[in-house]
Amino acid sequence: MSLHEILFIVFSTVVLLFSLMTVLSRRILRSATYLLLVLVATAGIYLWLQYEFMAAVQVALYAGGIVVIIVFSILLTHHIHHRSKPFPPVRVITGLGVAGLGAALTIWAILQHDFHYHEAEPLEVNAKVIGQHLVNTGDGGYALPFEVISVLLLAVLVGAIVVAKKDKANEQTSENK
Amino acid sequence: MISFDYTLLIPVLPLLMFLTLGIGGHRLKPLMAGLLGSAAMGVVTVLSYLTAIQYFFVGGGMGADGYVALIPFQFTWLAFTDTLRITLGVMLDPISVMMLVVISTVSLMVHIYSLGYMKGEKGFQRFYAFLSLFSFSMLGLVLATNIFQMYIFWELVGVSSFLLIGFYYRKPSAIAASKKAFIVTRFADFGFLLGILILSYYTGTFDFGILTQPETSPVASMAGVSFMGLSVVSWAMVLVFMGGAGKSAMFPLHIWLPDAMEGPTPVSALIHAATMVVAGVYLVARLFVVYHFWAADIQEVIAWVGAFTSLFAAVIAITQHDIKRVLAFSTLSQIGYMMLALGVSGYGGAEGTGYMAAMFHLFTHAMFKALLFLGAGSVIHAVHSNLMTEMGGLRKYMPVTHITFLIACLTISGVPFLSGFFSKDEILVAAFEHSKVLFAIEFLVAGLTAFYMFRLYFNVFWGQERHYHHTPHESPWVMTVPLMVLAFASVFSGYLPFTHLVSPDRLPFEVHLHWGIAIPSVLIGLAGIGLAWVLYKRPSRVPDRMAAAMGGFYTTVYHKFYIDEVYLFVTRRVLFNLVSRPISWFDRHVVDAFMNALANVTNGVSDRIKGLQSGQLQMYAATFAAGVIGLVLLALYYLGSA
Amino acid sequence: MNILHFLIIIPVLTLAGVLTSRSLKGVRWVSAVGMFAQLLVAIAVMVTYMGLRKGGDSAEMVLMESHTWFASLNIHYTIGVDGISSAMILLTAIVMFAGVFASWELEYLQKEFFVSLILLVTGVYGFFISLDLFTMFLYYELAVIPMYLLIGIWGTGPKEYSAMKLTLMLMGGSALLIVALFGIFYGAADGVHTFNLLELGQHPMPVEMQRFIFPFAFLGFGVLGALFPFHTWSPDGHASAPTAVSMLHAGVLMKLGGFGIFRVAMYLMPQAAQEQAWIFIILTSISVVYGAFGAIWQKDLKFINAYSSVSHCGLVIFGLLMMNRTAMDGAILQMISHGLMTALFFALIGMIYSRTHTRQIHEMGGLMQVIPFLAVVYMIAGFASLGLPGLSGFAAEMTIFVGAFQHGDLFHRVATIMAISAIVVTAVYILRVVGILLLGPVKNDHFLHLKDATWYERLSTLTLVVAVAGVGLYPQWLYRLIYDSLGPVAEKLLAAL
Amino acid sequence: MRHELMLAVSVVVLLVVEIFSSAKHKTNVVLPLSIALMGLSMLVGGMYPEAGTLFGGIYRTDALRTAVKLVLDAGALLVFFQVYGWIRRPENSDKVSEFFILVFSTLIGMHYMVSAGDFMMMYLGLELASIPLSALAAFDRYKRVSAEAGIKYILSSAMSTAFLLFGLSFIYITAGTLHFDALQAAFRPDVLTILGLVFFMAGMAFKISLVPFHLWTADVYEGAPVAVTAYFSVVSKGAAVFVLTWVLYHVFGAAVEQWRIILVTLAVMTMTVGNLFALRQQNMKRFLAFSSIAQAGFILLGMLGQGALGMASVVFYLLVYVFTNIAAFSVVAAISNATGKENIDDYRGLYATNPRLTLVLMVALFSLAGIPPVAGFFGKLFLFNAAASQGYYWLIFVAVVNATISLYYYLRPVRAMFIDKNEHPIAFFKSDAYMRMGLLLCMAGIFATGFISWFFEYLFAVS
Amino acid sequence: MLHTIPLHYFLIVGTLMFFIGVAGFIIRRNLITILMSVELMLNAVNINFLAVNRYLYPHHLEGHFFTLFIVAIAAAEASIAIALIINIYRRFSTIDVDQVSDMKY
Repeated sequence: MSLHEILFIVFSTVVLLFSLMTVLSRRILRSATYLLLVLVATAGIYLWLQYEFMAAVQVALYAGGIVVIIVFSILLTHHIHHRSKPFPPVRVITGLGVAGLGAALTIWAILQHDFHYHEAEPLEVNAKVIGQHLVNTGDGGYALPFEVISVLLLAVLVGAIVVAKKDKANEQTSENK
Repeated sequence: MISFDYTLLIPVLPLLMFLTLGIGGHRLKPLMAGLLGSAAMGVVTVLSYLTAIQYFFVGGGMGADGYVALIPFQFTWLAFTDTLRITLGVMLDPISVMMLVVISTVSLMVHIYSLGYMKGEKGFQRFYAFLSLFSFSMLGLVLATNIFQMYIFWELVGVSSFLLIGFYYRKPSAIAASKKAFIVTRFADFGFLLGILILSYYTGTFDFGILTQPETSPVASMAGVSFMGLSVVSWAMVLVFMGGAGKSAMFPLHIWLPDAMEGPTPVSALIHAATMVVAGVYLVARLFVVYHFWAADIQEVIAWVGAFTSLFAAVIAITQHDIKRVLAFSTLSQIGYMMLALGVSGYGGAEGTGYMAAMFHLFTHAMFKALLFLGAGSVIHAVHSNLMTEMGGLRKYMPVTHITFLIACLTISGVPFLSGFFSKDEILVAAFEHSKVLFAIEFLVAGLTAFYMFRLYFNVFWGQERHYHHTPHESPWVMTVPLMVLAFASVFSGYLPFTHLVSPDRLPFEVHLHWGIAIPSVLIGLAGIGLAWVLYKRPSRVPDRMAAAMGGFYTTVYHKFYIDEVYLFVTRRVLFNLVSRPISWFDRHVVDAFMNALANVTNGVSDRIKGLQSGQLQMYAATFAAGVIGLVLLALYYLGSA
Repeated sequence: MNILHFLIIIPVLTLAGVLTSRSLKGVRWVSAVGMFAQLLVAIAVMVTYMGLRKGGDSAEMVLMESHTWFASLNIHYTIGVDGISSAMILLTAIVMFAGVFASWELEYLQKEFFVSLILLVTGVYGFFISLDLFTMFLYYELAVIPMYLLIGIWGTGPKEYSAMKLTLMLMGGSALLIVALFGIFYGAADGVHTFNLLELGQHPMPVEMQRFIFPFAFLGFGVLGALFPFHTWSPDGHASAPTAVSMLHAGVLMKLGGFGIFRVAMYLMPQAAQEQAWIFIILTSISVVYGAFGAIWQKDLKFINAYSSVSHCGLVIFGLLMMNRTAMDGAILQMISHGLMTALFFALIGMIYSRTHTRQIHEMGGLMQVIPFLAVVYMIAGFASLGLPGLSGFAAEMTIFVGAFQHGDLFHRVATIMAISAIVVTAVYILRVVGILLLGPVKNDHFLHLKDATWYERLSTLTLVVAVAGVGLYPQWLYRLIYDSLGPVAEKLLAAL
Repeated sequence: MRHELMLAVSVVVLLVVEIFSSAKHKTNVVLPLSIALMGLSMLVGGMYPEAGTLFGGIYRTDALRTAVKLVLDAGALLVFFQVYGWIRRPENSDKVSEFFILVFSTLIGMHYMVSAGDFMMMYLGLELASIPLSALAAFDRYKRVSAEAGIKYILSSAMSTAFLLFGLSFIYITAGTLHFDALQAAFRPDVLTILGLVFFMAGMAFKISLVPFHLWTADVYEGAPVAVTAYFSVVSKGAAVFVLTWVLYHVFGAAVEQWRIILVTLAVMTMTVGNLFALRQQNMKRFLAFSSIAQAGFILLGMLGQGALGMASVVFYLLVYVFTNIAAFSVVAAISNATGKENIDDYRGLYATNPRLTLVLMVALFSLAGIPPVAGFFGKLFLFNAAASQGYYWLIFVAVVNATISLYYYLRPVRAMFIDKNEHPIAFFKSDAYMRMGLLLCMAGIFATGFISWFFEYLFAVS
Repeated sequence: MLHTIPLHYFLIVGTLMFFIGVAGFIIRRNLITILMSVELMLNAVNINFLAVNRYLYPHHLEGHFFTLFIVAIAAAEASIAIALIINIYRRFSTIDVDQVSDMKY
């Protein structure tokens, strides 16, 4: 077994194991930590696939961004030692059943498929190439999506403000309802 | 060639009168309306007599081969196909002309009589309107050129009868009687209509002229076809006869006639004695050729039905107390005679005696039965009751009524040289030639007839004098004159040369009085009269004792053999309770409930599945995922099978 | 301008007039004048039609006009009439004219009532003149909503229930029709996709397709024609509906069913019609007898009439299914006859109800003494219903029976005899009602002070009585009129044998 | 592209106005401005529609797409007309422009979705159209239900998007590209791609709220403010419908057998379940939510038609649906704004006091039920026509039976308003001018789009 | 070097991760955990895209860029979801999803 293979096995094991633990842990802060591990391990897989830029983005944006705000929100809404109630068995059965069935079906479909690997030399993926793509307005360019994302971010900003803005008049009365 | 164009007026005048009186009658003075109606009927009578004279005696109707059927007027009313068409028209042949005379005479008498009888009644104008309607319908019926025209007027006659029976529409019994009459005859007409349809399907025509040609009739072509062991001609003709039996109140469809006496008495005289009830006889006579040549089995049936009805009705008549009912059963009995005569008749020459006799009897019977009814009406008018038990000794108070009534009784009893004697004798002769059993029955009935008629006569005019609220007095002249006219006709109409006028093949023929039959029948008639004399001339307890001695039999007969009750059972219990009610229930609780159940099930399902929308996000997700999996499986299944 | 356009324009103008009227009087008179004008137009259509025929115009449809509407879907606004449609138009105009006067004294939301009523009748006219199935269906559906509101708002008794039931069942029927509509559109032979009836007639559908579509079309229209066992909307709906609506619905709308079966189902799918007729013959002959027996047991006047309608309308479809010219002619005569007399019945029932405030026959009695005019007219209607010669019912029924009897086989015979037997049962229930309701002693002293018909009630009923008697006294002209127009359908059916 | 740019400019203008305008009477400035901007966008974008691609094919436009965008814009515009009574309330005074900015942004997202030339653009448009919507759903944030609506929407939407992307990742395998044109050439149905296709369709079905992916709909519709619900039910759904139709026709044409059976299944389930739930609703918004689910089922019938016929029927129905559904919601909004009442029972006897509103609602409901002479009849019949052109007679039968059931519940409010007696009906109130204007436009649209064949003919010509 | 590990493996890992996310979404009742489950699902998608891109179509970057945008949008989505969750917490004083079901049926 080469180092490559070992690395893959390690990464994927971490990903799957901690995914499971994220979902199953009854302490929410631990869940968040496991999620962080999963995301980092995923970045590892990206590295394995030689997409360094993606791995960086993954670590920076996901692990660094999303997990952090998740943790913040947890802190806002929970006591540190909060332990959630045990999961209702019906729901566990449903969840595992549906997910298991779906996974089995998909894996079966994947195994059915005959992949034809492309033997060509992979494109070099570095920040420069990516930057060029992102501002390219022609074929294979992503200028427009980039702009769309910016509108989206603006909208999300406005939306978040709308939701989070503190009411002057009604806050007090309605909160006690 | 004599023009008969004016005959169109005969039915049209009463129709106009009906419309005039029906729409504008309530604005007229009652007497005015009555006079108007009577005047129109008078004109019709004149025209009818003119027709008869011209047809029979001036030679207008005589062709090379006996009397011919003339059609002075006709138009297509409704043409279903090129050959199947309902025409309305006027057909003159010996029997229709004869019927014209009968109808117009009796109708006119009734019109006049009613001026007195109905005086002061509410709805006097309406009464005359209905009378006109009836006259129109009846005239249209006898003048029919084709069987469908006959059916049309047949129905109209039924309705007029319904309206007139129910004239006293505030009286529940009158309403019930009118309903019964209509429905029973309607049931019979159902058969009639089927008969017509079968006949027309095979022959392709409704036309009497074509149907009743012995040589060329298309009925011959259907003779070979049979259904359930009976030829289709027989089927058709038995169904047609069913219609006739209904109108003529033959057993077992006779039940409406006694009840129909709820109508005003002049109406009973006109419709339920003289004219409408003989429509069945007329119908059979009309189609006699068909019956005789292609449905001889049915002709036999007719004979037996006639004979049985005449006996059956005569027996019942003996026990009844309501004078109109006695007369009604007597009518049944007499019509039975006529049917029997048609049933036993042959074709051609003296063979046709039965046919001739039926028509002859129809004629004379119309006169004397109308007379009897009008006389009874006169009595009722005086006494204000229908029951014999409340009458007696009236001869002193009402001489004219008494005499005319006596004449009528004698006539119906077959006392020699009155009209009834001649016509009844011919029927007995015909029956004798055909079957001894039938003859024996009719012979017996002749005696019974004399007995119950004189039972009636003695009870009313002799017997014990009752206590009357007002002293009975003779009716006004408008009522007695028609009595006298009819009495005259009853006495002398027997001398009409019927054998020269009416025969199945329309050729005149000769018969002579058959003394071997006439004498015994006269004797038995006299015997009946004698018995009645003994029992009823003076008040006596003997009849009651005899009745008691008979016990159950007497009760059964008194209750008309419980036939009414059987009908009641069939209609009320079976049709109403066992058919109509369950259908109604079924409709509401099964058919409709099914439709409602669809709605309820939908609502129920809606309620049951509300849990799916649990409001819980995770369940939504689970459903989502499950849905995706299901759809994947479905799509893959189709991919695999493709 | 094609005279047929006026059949739509005049109701629309009347509608506008009613909407702008400020007073109750205005609403009434605008409606009355409008519907009178419509009656005149209907007569003019009839006259024009007969004139054209006399002039030798032997086209299948006359007064035709076509405008493209949705070109890409081949939907056109095509109109035209033949003898049958012009007769039906005349029937509608008469019933509607009488209906306006029968609702003269409405007490509640008059303007809305007349608007709905006129909207309803516009749909009916449109249906009769349409030759394009799409527009035909559009007009047909147009009637649904006014109907719901008319019954729901101005009805009596369990009106919400009845209105809902009627609407839903009729919609269920049109559900079937939609399937048939598209089946016909896409099923026509030679790849022709059209809604035009005449064109469809020239490109008959393949038999397999016909077999599939015919039941949809037949049952779809059959629901409206109160075919057993889809008739149960009729008793409830008619019982709850206000007078004019019952008149129009039973008198005209139910005829749309028969008309549709004839004009669409049988005309376009003759082979399937021949093949499947037996099923529907069984259903209709049951309908005829069943309705009649059902009527015997009822106690509510409107229920009696509703069941009677089931019976009579069953006879319409029965006649059509006999598939020869005579019987079909009779069926259409029966539509007209039943339309007139049932409208008369409902008008009378409404008038009686407005006086006695009950429709239970056992609570009334002896009306002949207190309201003789209405009672006599009721009796005339009754006689028409039980098929008295001289009134319309007789000619129609006899024609159907004679036509039906042209089939010699046992099955048709039995069915026919069953259908004929209904005439006896009809007599029973009609006379029962007449006896209980009109004759006999007056049961309720309050009734002694009832007023007889007012002028508008007389006008309303007499219009119908005259029409009933007119058809009954000389049916031949109507028979001929219909007979000539039956040709195309009859020939197709014959060829399909 | 000018269409989208114009919308983006509108967002900027609104932002600027928000910054520089005083807090008082903001509504009276922002609302007419938004309406004007929307009208201008429609004018700029809709005039002289042209066909072409930009950015290497990931943005494409043609007359049909322009028409669809105009339909969506019209929906948004009509929603603007009905918000006055709600947005001017004191509790909303501090976020007036935000509402319009969010609507404009989502509209931009939908436009990109409609104009997308590959799945990435489509995905971005989809997200831009749905993420801000969750903020809109939670706009009445002082209300529990509104907050609940927002969170339910964002989470289930995220999940459905995950499914959609997961499906796309498998589709990506077959062609190595997500460009529509290239994919169409390369797409072959096999086990994995069909699996991907189904996942993708499920994601789209979520947006169109097809059963069984519809469960969020009722809760979100009920919880969100009325105007937002109207926007959800018409505009947001419309864009997804168009895109799904187009993608199925033009990208997955090779798998037509498979997606058809899925559509048939979804159609049957959607119509039936939607109807069954609608039967028992009391809240008008929830009622209309289930009604709109059922309507989506009918739209699927149109999708089953092929080519121009199917496409034109679907888009035409969307057009009709915009006018119809917004008319219904506007009336609900008017009543809700004036009285706070939203239950069907509250509407009893309304005809006596507010006849015009009830007439509008009645016409709208009949149009939804597909009763002539209003446009809904034509829309529905054309959908059936499209399905019939492919021989789906049984499906049409199921649909029309469902339409009959739907008539039952559409008649319930009608019955309440016209027939039921009520001692204390909602008192007469006067709607604001915007509302009346909006209702007038809706009515005009409901009648005109049906009777005037030009609308359908145009859509058919450009499809 | 790459092909020592077949593409299947990546896809299977992605798939398993995705459905673990699904299971988490269904089982967990904490809104934040549910959000985390969604992140897992998106992450799985990203693995798929990148692996396919690398193995089958290494000569262009569509999958790669798609992933990039997915990540960006996931971040936006997460932030607004968090805002909404906090809003819920303010209204309901809990983020237990079972409690957040005022509307049902």
